[in-house]
Amino acid sequence: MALLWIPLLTLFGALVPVFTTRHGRRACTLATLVAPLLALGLVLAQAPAVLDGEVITFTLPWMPLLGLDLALRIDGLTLLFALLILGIGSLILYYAGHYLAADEDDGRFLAYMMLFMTAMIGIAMADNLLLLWLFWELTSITSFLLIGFWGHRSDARRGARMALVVTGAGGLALLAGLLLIGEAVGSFAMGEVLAAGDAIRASSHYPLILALVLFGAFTKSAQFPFHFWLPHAMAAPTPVSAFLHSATMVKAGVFLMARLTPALGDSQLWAISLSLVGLATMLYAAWFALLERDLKGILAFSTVSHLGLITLLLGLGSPLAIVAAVFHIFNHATFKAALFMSVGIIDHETGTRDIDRLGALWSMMPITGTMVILAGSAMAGFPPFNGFLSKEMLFEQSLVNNVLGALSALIPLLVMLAATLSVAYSLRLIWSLFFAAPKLTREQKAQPPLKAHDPARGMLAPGLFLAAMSLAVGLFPMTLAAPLVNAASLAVQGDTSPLLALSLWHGLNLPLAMSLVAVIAGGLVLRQQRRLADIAALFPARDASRVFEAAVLRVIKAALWLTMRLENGSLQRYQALLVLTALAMVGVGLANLETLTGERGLQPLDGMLVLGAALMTFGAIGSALSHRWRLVSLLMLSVVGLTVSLTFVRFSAPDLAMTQLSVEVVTMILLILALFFLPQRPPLLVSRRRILRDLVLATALGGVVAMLNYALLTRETISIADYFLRESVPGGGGTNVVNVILVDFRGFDTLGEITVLTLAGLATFKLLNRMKLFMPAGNLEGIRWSRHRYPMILAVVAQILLPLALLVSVYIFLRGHNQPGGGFIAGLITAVALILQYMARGHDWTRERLPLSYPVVAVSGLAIAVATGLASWLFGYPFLTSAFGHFHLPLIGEFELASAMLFDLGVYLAVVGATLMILINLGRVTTLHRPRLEER
Amino acid sequence: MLDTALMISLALIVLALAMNVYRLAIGPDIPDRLLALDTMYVNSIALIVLLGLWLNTKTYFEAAILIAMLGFVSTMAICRYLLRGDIIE
Amino acid sequence: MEALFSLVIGVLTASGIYLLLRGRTFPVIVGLALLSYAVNLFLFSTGGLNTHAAAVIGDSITPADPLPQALVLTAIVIGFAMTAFVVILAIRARSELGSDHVDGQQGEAGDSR
Amino acid sequence: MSQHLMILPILVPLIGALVLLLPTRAGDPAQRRLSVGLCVAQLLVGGWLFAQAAGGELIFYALGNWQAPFGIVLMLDRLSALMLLLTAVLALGCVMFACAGDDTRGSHFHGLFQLQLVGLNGAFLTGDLFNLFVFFEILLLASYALLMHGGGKERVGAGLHYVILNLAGSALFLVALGVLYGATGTLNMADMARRLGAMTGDQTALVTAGALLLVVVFSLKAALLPLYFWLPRTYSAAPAPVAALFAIMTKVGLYAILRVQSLIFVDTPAAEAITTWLWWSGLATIALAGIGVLAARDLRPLIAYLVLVSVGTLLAGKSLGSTEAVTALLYYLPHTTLVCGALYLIAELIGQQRGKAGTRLVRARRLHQRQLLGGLFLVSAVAVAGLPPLAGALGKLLMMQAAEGVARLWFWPLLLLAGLCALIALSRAGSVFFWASYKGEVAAGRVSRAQLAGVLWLLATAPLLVGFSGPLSSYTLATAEQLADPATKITRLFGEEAMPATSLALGREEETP
Amino acid sequence: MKPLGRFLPTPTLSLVLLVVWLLMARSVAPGQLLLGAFLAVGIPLLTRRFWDPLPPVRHPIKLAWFVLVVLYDIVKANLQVSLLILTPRREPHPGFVEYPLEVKEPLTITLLANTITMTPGTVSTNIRLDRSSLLIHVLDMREEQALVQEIRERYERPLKEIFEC
Amino acid sequence: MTFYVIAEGVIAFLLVAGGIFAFTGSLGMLQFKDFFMRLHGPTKGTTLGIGCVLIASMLYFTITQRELHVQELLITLFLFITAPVTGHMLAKTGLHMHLRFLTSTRGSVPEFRDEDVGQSRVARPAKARHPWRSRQRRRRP
Repeated sequence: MALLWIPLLTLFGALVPVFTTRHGRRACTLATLVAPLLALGLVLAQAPAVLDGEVITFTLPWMPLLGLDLALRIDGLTLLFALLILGIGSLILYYAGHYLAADEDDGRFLAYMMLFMTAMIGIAMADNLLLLWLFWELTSITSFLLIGFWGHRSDARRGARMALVVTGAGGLALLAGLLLIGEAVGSFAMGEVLAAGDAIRASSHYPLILALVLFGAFTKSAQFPFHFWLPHAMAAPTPVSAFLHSATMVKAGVFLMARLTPALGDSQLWAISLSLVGLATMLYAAWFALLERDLKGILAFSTVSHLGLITLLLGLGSPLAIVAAVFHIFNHATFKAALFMSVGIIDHETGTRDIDRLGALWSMMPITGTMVILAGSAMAGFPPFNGFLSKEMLFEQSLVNNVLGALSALIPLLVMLAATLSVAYSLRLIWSLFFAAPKLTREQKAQPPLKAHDPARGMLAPGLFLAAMSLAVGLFPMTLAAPLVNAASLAVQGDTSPLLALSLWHGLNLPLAMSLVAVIAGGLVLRQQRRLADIAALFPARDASRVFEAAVLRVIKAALWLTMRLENGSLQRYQALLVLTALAMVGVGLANLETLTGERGLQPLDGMLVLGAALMTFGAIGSALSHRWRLVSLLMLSVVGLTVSLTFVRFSAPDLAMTQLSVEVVTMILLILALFFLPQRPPLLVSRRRILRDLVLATALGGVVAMLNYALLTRETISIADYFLRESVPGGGGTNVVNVILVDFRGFDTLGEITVLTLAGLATFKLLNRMKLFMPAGNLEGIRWSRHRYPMILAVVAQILLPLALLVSVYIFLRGHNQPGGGFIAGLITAVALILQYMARGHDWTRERLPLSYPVVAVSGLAIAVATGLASWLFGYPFLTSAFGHFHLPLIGEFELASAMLFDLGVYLAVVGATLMILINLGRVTTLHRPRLEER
Repeated sequence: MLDTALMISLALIVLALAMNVYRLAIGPDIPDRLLALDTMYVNSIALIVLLGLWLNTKTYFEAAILIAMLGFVSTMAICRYLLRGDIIE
Repeated sequence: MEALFSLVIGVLTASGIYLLLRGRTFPVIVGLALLSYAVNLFLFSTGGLNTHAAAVIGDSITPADPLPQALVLTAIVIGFAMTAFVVILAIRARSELGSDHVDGQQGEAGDSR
Repeated sequence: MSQHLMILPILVPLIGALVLLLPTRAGDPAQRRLSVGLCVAQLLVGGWLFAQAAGGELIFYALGNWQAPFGIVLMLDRLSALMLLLTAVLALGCVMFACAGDDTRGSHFHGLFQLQLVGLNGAFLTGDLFNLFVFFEILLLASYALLMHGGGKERVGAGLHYVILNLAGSALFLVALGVLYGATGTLNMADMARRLGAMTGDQTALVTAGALLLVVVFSLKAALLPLYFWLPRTYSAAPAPVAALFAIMTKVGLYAILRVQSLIFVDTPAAEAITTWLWWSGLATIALAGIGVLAARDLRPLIAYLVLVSVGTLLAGKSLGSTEAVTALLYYLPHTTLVCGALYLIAELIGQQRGKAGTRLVRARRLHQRQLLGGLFLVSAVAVAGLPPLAGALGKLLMMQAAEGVARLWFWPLLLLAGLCALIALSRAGSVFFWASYKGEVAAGRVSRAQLAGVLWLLATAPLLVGFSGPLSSYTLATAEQLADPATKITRLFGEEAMPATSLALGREEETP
Repeated sequence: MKPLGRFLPTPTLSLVLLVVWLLMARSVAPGQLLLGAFLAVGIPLLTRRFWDPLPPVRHPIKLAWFVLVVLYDIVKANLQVSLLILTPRREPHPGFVEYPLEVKEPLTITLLANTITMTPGTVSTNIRLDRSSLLIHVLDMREEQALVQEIRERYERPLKEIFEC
Repeated sequence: MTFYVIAEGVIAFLLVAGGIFAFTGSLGMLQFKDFFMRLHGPTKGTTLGIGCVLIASMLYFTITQRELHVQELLITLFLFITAPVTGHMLAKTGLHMHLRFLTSTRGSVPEFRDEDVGQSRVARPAKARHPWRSRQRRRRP
């Protein structure tokens, strides 16, 4: 349980600064420090056991399906990292409290730092690969926030994004790798994975796993060629750099490699890739560190270089090399953090980080100077600093390796070269900052000379502590570092780790000589630094970051191009695609059809059918061909509509025929209304090829649909129809089975249908709101509108028809259950009769006489239907259960009442309301606009 | 006899419909086409009634009523459109 | 007869699709209407093509399958609702976009040719 | 009463909508209260149903007391319960957000919103294919109307495309229904399944054609590759609460595919073809939508593409076929739906405070509430990009784990690259919105309490889904298992002798009052 | 008539409705009668506001006679027109005639116009805005004045008598 | 028995007559030279034709089913109400739209036209195809 508290403490710690920021900077910093220090205490409490070689674990099942557990562990490696993260982290938090400018949002900053710390601690402690990945990605996100903390600066934004993208991409690759590992092992638990090294290496995916995992690790650790994000990340506030690039973020990659060494290591591939990448990174970065002018840039490149060194050591893979690697992780963290902090101080005090502008600072800021000298010497690998120890070990290991076969001999030489460069840039840092005179350009000379002094103690203390630490470790390695390092390397390489003696003096041996050579050569190189820089300037630097940014930009551009090409905003294309897809899919189905004509015999033709077919074909093709003569097209459409209803008559569907007819009329009116507002004869704009394409598509889909239909028509099926025919009278109380289905068997569909209708009414209402309209002054031929506003004869006929139509609709409604008819058709008849009034007499006149709110009519219709359905609950039956009965009244005789009729009444009202809502609203819009037109 | 008469009548109506369609197709003006369409509506009443006679049923009779009652509404609408532009003022 | 029926449905569908692929809103609407006729007939025909077989008990000896008829009725109504909506949307689009092109971009300029 | 509980997700919003549609003045607080109350009620009902379904029990509700396959039967299994609950959660957030003032920009917002929920809930509950069509139409028409809420050029233009395409889709839907009814003679899904089982030869070929056509229609709704081009523009144009609700619209298509394929076309040749289609077009959708994410120059289309990525992921995942895959996608689904919804709301908030620049990815004035919005954006971006620690990452992990063999070769890289694209695009967007601002006056407008409540409600689900990932994933596992076992549904509905020949006799047993 | 006026504002219409109802219902069962009566009373009440005040029928017998005359004319007219159509060699002489109206009520004008349309080779085409005259298209015009006279005598006068005075 | 024969004869006659009337109505529509003449066919011939068929139907059902079938009267009623109105409105429209008529037509119409339309045309025909544009153009001065 204590283990769980460590990340939890830091997580909750992230909240502390948010709430304490209003109490002042100092209080906030101190309060924030509580959590990591407590966590550190918890870690230290576990330390003795861990140092004895124990592995402490804690598991809480989280998502067993995924193999993800909330599993934490502390072993040597974790201990090392936890101490670095929490220890150095606390120091940096303290430092940050002094570093930030007074007006900056320290609460947010510290919160981000704490979040990041949580993520890091999580990586170090994860006892489950997936959990590790979760935290891994979290570090990417939080580092994005930290690097971009000064988001108003464009370099900060760029740096942050680059870091996120590169490490995020690495993280995604890592995920793939980890999943593959998990599959090879059968578990994501760290213990099992680490123990299953052989299984993984034997897996056929091993190279892939390795590539993916290493990609993740290399991007995180800024290994060549993914190093470029790190220098750009220097746009962050210095405490961030100090934390991220000394002890944490970049170390995560190294940590991962170290952590997975038992699982993935011990293979040729591993050794070669690690050592080659490590070497290349080490050299490349060291060279750039020497040329860099920005102080933080120098440190960034040196970080990269040192990470390369560690990678190389891990690649060499021998027990001692691993010890060296672990030791160097520790060493690098201490001196690099100190260096970053001092650079931060210099930046803070002088306002610049340009190494050429700075110089001779010793007299002004001696304490800072001391700090830099101590830490810088450690970085250069001077005795008696800790850097020296690990470097000696590296030299030693480089001499005994044989990873590269015949080329292995090159390694010591290259390592020495790197060491030389490292000495050179370390010395450059110390020398040019504190002792040499600034190399100023003319304009810079014109500016007043820099004035600086050592900052407050709070800002100095953490750095000094760390610098002193690196000296102390160098002096007393056995006491201060050996147990930890041993425990850590034990964790890295299983139980074969030799207990190592660390000491400053190894005697006169080859590594010592190599060190000496490196120091001397380093000095020489430094003297030639100017010249080297000039030489380097001859070759225009192809900065990888530029390449990367250009690549991202190009990808985005390409993406934009492609997207615009695909989504050209043309509905015609989208529809063509829909048609094409449908065609392809149905084609697949039809391709399996053996014979088109099924077993059912064909019925004979007669003249009426031929006529009907001819009419429909004529209408359909006619309206397609005349689509530019819109009114004609509409008339043709009307022919189709009429013929469809005749077809329904012919094939025994009277209800459908009636519905179709009345819907036809209403649709017609609607379309004519539309015609008024749309251009009547638009130009032909499309190409012949487009027309041909459309024709082909249309014909193909038409053909396919016809084939489907034909195949269906000629086949027998047993449908559920018989049931309806049988149950209609006893169960539904009506002889018109279609109507009984509509209001009873499938009344729910009908409820949905009238909902749709009502919705359509409301939706059109919405659309017509505040609509501006185009209104022609004359018709197609250029003739002004007639002045006969309301033709008299029409008005009289409308007047006569209204009561008759109402009577008919009542009749149709009442007979619906037993004979063709029903609420729907009745509703449409009523609606049409009313619309005729509107047409004959105009909106205002009719409105005055019919003060009904159509939405209310429609909604109440729907409400009646629902209420009818609900009523069945009272009797304990499901929604919409119908009831009917035959009653006998004297004088009137027998008659039938059914709840379905009430439902049908709802349908009727909804239809009337919705239809009128749609048409009248549209009509009303024109009424509002018409007067303007009349004026002229 | 009745059957023959029915068939003759049907044939005549079918021919009438065909002629309507022809007029609808050739125009030349919108009112001509409209007239043709309206005549089609009226003729189809006859068609439905004859079908009813043929099948000896009155099930489809209401469809004929509907055509008689509503068919002219769309013709009116188009007339109004041609005369006044918008059909509901 | 079946073949003729299918053929007509095919022609209706094809005309509808052709119109649907036009660039102006009005033909598209007409195309949708045609398509819905085709679809309704299609759906209707799944109950078989029967003459003198109205699904009214006592009216015909072998009534047709009433279910497709009920479905088509629902489909007609829904189709009407949708047509109504799209018609008014087209008007609105012309009012907002200044053109009756479905993509709204061709503008009135296209009309003057 | 409890036996009627199942139909409440349809009736509650329907009745509520009827009340809401009565004329009142816009922005009536009573109306808002009612609307929120209705959503809460649906949430409660959804929760109750979820709890019931979690036990593995299948519940049927025969409307009008007509037994299947003759009447319409609602069916509640784990999948529909999950979708119902998800809808209710999403809807509540959207409504709360809308109450801040979006609802007054046009008429009838709340009523239409509830009707949209009627459509959604109905589609999730119904066990009848034609009824599914009806509910699709309800939800579509409501969505058209909601899309137009507030009007404006962009909306109308986008709406026209959306509407016309969907109308064409509806026509195809009917054709497919016709084919299926014509070939099987029934509309009830379970009944259809059982009749298909006894079918041979040419009839199956017809059914395959119908099934594939059906899937084309659902793919249009779900926005799969050749059919998704309408989505970015439409979703970007929609008013924020509506766009947020639309996050579930694509999932309706997915649901329908899932339902149809797992219940009806289980072992038919159609199933195979559907799988192939879903696989390739799902993958292509991921790829192109990922590219679209990169290309987006405005936050709203960006989110739309993210929705598409999730659609592609889900459907490609679906076609992996295994129970694990279905488990994974069902786990991923709620998360991505809710987060995309939240993201639309946040985009609206950002747009509000950036003045003219809106949500375009250009420098603009500083946001008034940068901290708040930045925080919200960060959380939602992390969630939607599938980064830890939120459920998106877990969902994606599950999906990846479910891919096996060769499938993995396509699925993994695409999924990961799409994630990377999202990462790049979202980090760009975030840095533009919250870091790269002009100095000078701060844009006006504050996030109202209702808006914040809506966003937080949706966003809060992200950590919750992580926290309860264990139980949830075991629920989705159970769901997947239930889906993989259509036979139980059929026997539960029709009794033991589930052979097609006897089916016609079944109807005799029930009685009507 | 007066007390009935409230419930039966237009008895003629009500009667027509009742008859139509019984026609449709195809039965004179008491139930249908009752229902028909209810509707015959209810629908006019509902639609009363849509009716411009109509002139009452003053001479029902004349109306019946008029109807018979018109029916006869229709048949006659049709035979004539059919003959005209079926014998294409005979060229008809079409023409427009302006017919000055004497009747002023909308209903009577409408009835007149309709009658003209239905009968011998004439179609009413337009009515002046001030209702002063009617434009008639004649299919085969011999004598303009005779036609006007015929219409006046045969149709307009009876109509005027029936409705207007 | 003879009753039935006679009835059958009457019905058959009515059917054929109806068919012929309807046919001539449509034929007239096809044949005549100008719109106004074409109008005469359908308004009269077809209407009467349908009337005949309806009467035939009425008789047939009344006789075969031995009960009074007079529903057809309803259709006739509607038809007689609507058909002349259609004819009138169509003629009005034709007049309004300046449809050409035979040069031999006697009488004149311009006066009516002027009253109906006001001015003769809105604009030049070429422009008038796009009334929305022409309208905007005119607004400018």
